[in-house]
Amino acid sequence: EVRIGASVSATGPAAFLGDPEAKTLEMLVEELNAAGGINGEEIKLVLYDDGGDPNKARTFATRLVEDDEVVAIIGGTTTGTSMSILSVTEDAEIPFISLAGAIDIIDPVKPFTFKTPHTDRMACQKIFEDMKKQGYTKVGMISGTDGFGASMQAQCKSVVGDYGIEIVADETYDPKDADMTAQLTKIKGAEGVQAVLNPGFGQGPSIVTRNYKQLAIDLPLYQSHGVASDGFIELAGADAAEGVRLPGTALLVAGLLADDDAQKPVVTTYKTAYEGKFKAPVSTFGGYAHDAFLILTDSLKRAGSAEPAAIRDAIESTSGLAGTTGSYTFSPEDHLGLDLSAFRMLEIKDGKWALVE
Amino acid sequence: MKLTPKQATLLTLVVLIALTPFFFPSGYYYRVGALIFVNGLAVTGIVILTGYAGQISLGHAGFAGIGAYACALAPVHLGIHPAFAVVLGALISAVLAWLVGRPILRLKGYYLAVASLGFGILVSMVLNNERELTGGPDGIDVADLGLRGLLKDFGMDLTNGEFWYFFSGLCLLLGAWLALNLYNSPTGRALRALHGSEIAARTVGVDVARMKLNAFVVSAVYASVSGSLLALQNKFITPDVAGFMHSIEMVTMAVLGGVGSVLGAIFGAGILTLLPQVLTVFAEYEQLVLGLVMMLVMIFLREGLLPSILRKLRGTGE
Amino acid sequence: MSDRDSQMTLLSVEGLGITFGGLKAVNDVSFQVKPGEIVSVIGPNGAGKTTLFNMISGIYQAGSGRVVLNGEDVTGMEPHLLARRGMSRTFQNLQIFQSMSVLDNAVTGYHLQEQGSILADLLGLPGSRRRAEAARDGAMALLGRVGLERAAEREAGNLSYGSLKRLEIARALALNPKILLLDEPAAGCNAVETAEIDHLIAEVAASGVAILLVEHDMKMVMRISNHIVVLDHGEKIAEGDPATVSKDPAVIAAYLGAEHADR
Amino acid sequence: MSELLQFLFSGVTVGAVYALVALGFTLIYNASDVVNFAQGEFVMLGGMITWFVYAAGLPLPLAALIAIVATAALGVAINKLAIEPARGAPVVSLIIITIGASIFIQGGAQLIFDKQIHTFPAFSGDEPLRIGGATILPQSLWVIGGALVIFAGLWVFFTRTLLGRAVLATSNNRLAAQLVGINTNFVMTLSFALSAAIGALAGVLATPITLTAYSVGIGFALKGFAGAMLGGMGNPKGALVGGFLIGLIEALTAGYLSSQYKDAAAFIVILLVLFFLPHGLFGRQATQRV
Amino acid sequence: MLTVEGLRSRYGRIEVLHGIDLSVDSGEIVTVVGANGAGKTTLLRCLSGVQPVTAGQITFRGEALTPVPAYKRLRRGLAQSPEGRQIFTNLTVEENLRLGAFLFNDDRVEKDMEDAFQMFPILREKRNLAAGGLSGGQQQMLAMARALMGRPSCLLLDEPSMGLAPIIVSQIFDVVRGLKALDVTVLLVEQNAFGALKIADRGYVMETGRITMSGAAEELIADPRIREAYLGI
Ligand SMILES: Nc1ncnc2c1ncn2[C@@H]1O[C@H](COP(=O)(O)OP(=O)(O)OP(=O)(O)O)[C@@H](O)[C@H]1O
Ligand SMILES: Nc1ncnc2c1ncn2[C@@H]1O[C@H](COP(=O)(O)OP(=O)(O)OP(=O)(O)O)[C@@H](O)[C@H]1O
Ligand SMILES: [Mg+2]
Ligand SMILES: [Mg+2]
Repeated sequence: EVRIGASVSATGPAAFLGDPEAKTLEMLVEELNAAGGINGEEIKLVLYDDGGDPNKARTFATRLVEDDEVVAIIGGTTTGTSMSILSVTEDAEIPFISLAGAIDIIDPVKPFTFKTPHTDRMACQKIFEDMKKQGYTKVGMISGTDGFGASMQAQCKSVVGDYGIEIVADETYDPKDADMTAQLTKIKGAEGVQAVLNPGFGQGPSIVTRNYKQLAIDLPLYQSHGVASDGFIELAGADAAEGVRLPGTALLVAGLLADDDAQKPVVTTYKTAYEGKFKAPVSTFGGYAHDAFLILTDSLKRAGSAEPAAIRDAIESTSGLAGTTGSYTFSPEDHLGLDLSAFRMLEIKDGKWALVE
Repeated sequence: MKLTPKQATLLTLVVLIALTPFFFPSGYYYRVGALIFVNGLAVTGIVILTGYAGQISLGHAGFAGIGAYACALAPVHLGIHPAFAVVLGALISAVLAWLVGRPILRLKGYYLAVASLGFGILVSMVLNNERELTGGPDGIDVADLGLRGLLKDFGMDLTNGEFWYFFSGLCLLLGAWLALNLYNSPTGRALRALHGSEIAARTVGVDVARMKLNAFVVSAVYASVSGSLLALQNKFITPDVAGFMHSIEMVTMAVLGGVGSVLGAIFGAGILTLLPQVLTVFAEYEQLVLGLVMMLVMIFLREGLLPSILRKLRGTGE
Repeated sequence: MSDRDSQMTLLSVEGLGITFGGLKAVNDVSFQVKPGEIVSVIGPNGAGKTTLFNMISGIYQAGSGRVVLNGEDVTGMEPHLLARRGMSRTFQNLQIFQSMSVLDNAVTGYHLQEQGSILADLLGLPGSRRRAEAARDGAMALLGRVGLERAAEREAGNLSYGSLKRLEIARALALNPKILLLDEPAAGCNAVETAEIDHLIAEVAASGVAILLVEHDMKMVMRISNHIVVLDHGEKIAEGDPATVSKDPAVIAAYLGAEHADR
Repeated sequence: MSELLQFLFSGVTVGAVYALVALGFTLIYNASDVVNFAQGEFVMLGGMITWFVYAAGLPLPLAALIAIVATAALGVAINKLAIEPARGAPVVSLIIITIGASIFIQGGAQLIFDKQIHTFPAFSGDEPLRIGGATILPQSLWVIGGALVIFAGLWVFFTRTLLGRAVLATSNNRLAAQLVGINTNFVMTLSFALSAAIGALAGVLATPITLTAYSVGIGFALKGFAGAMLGGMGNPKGALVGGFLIGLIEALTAGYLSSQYKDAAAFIVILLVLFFLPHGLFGRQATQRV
Repeated sequence: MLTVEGLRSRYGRIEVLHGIDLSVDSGEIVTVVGANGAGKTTLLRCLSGVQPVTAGQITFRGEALTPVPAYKRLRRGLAQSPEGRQIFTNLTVEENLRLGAFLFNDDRVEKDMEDAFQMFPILREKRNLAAGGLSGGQQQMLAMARALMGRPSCLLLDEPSMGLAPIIVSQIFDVVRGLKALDVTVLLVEQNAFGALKIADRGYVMETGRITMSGAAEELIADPRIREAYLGI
């Protein structure tokens, strides 16, 4: 038996992200064990719900390491919980694969810490790349004040200059807010603004999108990967969401992928299994958990041992492993394993996701 | 020999802190123990404010936040040792409590609750929004206290978990001792008196405004030190420490255990810290159980868990 | 009267007045109290007696006039500062520290004597403990004086009305006041209990404490007062020694009633 | 100018939601001196149950009705099982009990429903109304109208009916209320039922604007609580004005100062108001003679 | 009309009524006297149903009263003016009175209120003010008037003369005596034993939770033990 630990935020403010992550992990373990486990050994998943509280996450990480004696940990739905967990796992020298976005988690590189999602910075770069292609030079930004939004806001501001773009309006909203017309009105009135970017997750971006339509702002609206799920279109209303662009993963456009796309099989399999089992659409976040599990099991197989150091080395030698988020190639210097190409620019057309390229 | 309640409380705590580690199957239990002590410390402050003086605060996590971020920021920006950062945080909390307390402690009941709530929200908002300084919602690293290394030089090689268990335990003992001293002291009595009737307290010469402020400041220092210990222990801190939920948690622990007594409140901290750890098997029902426990205890064991249990025990003894 | 004038005044109320939404609850009331003297304020219900007490003891802000205590103008001073200057009182509507023990209620009266710095209290310094013990002993003795020593450890909220009245007196005495304001101390007590309180008051006055008394029990008032002030509709309508006042036709009409005059 | 108008529209939209929540607090508070922190969960349930039933295929009005009735029943249950047995407990205990109830309901909702965000169609479409260069959604008018109607109803109830006074009497002096023949248990039950129904109605009206999820309750409760306290707890007028004021302050601060600190502005205003009026804008201090 | 047999009651673990036997006939005025803490208030609280009874029987107009909840007892004709006055401090004087007549919705309410104002003119002056602002004695009058608004057939009065000016005290006793003419039965607890016994038909003496003496009012007034212990003569 090989024990794998996980601490995700299945409840609390990040439940929207953590819930599909937890479900995904449980589903995958079940599937794997049904198929005979790894190298003949059964996998046991010890899963805790940290409710998004970094303090709890740290306690659970300690518990996983000291009491449950797991060989590796997946988790950390939010950056805060990930940072808490990694200080425990680094101390204990146990591999940890984070599901959160911030670049700080793997930069600077820490020996035992990896992550599956793209960094915030990459999302910003992808968006600005597209904006630059469209010829926009002045954009407005409205972000949530939660960890995701705030981190995106900071990263976007730090890379925006590289694309010759200027942020002419920078507004925020509380994730629980019910109306963002005041902020949007302000952005609308900003001098020369050509497009608007809204990094955030949860209900905020849906409301922003609705308000955007209410105010009849006729500038292009960019969202972030934080809303990359079908739920967003439903909540914002297909009408309001029409034309919204965002950087997303292959998972959202499974049907549109070219047949020779390396990610196509894995994305389709996961989507079918998840949607069949839980009767709910897949989300990018569940995909992160999927990929973390994939990387870990792949490494376990190759390591041939359940020694944490061996697993770490195996992860670092992962190469060209196709997941739902992208194709992972790790190295001792790169614990993210993705590059910009993993992101695909998507646009909502007729209430459906469409590839821009 | 008959022990005074104060001696009994301290003895109980010493025995618990010293002996339970013998039963710990793994290092993880030290972590939980340390958390209980850190929460117990904050909750002892609530006993002074709410149990003794009858004032409600739904914003005390704000002070915990200040204590925590003092430990994160002062060593980096002021170059002082983390230990002094704890003191600095406590000082800032005290001063802030004094400034904020003066106007808001004139309010009563729910009005005081909403004002203190506002204060807590302001602090957590600053911690969230001033990203350049505080790292924003994603949190910030905290320097190492360095005491563990020092002990090592003296031949005491403790694991991180063990060190924080005993260190927080010691801090809790100190905090409990102070609070217990206060109970039967003139100040403690004055606090309990103004809890009963402010007007009568004033006519017997109690400077009600000052007394309330005293209680508020002292309890703020408790919260601040508790926040500092948490930050130092975790070596990483996020604004959650100052959030509304943490304020509620403090009050709930105190009231659930028995806000009228130090031991009771610490007991409450223990129960509520353990609860989620015990409930991991039914994680889905955690909230249901927590809510149910809160309601049931308050309904059936009104004075809080420990005092009610003790009363029952004594009742059958009679 | 001349006997009164010869002594130095402890409390002097000068033209005190207050209004509540147009109602002149107390209007231009003046009188004086000297050490060791028992001065009673009587008058019909709603005459303004309690309101007068509330202004003197700093609970209400007087609208007009002055209160002079020991030569110092203390008008509008906070009650706790007045307590420091030797003023102490009981309440018509009981103000008890309900969840504290009877003894602790009384000990609280010693607050000013036992009070130290909060730091000393937190650290449990010996001085702080000593003062607390002294206060405890004194309070116990006072409870004995009002006949509550057997209830000392009971929770105060559980006492009957009459017992609470006496507890308030004990607490007020604990301040070791120069002047004691008693608002209907005998209310809810039967004739025999009233007589006990009577004695207690006389005893306290004999030790040099000035007493200002509001009471509707005329037998008691007439028996122990040195001087009586009569209020009606907030105004002082008469003043003098018991004999004079009880014969005053205005007082009989407004307050005592014909029946009383007969007796 | 149209900018200001837009901020005001934004403010009244949000403010009306807060006002509705704040009004829900009023009844229970007036009957029992309890600030029911589970009020936000009633709002959540109003939205979630409506969505659930609507998604199951029932027409929207019927779904809304079911949600309101079910929530009212839950309110009664909370009173019977949690508030009534704890009668006379101190304020902190009551805060803990109602927060406990709130956590409990939230925990139940995430099991019965799910953890996703939901909504249902606006009552009168999504086509914004244009007024003076600014826009407002028809659903906002529904919410504002709802707040005004509930306010008027409560105002009449408390000032014009004997039953309304019996509610006030019950909280003022329960013993005396029983002695004059008031069935205080019934009064409490009624108050909880109505409060919960008002909360659920708020959820039904607001969800097309605010969206809903199992966890939205506490946010509503806090803002509604703040609004009610700003206006003076227990006074319907206070709840209405307090709720709207907070909405407006937030929108204007977001519009003219800083969207980051708009919540701060609301709380600073509350602190300032309470500094000068310790019982809120319309709250009266209880006259207590000594 | 009202009989009490073997009534026991306790606060927590402490029993304060140890078996009270007492009866009041229709149209009678009966008084209970006793020292502080004897249990008089507790007795009245048991009668009006706000204090749990641990043993014994209360029968009112031939029906067992014990299972009837407090709020229904006024409907049966039992009203109380409680110790500590217990008025609705946040409501106006008029609202207090109207709530006294909570059970009734007829023209007589106005008339009864007029009577109350007649009896205590000060209440008319203060009718629109918060009752909490009234002076102690005024509140006492309000409590009494409110109890009368409930149109009781049996009135329980707990120290109605407390805190009242002598002129009003005699007036209150006159009112109580006048109730007799209206066929209202009165159970009167008084510290002013002399005044109470003078208007009462019969009296009971209560000591630490027990009835120790009873008899016709004149007899009690004449009894030397009573004179010494309660009348202070
Ligand atoms: N806070 C207040 N608000 C409104 N009116 C008040 C207030 N305090 C006192 N009053 C009014 O002032 C008048 C005097 O009241 P006060 O209590 O002083 O009378 P009192 O002489 O003590 O009467 P009693 O003998 O009945 O105790 C009363 O008419 C009362 O209604
Ligand atoms: N809430 C309570 N809890 C516990 N004991 C109580 C409570 N109320 C009264 N008692 C006790 O019950 C006994 C009877 O009290 P009660 O109030 O009935 O006396 P009473 O005859 O009305 O006295 P008084 O003349 O002083 O009003 C007293 O010993 C009192 O201490
Ligand atoms: Mg008075
Ligand atoms: Mg009594």
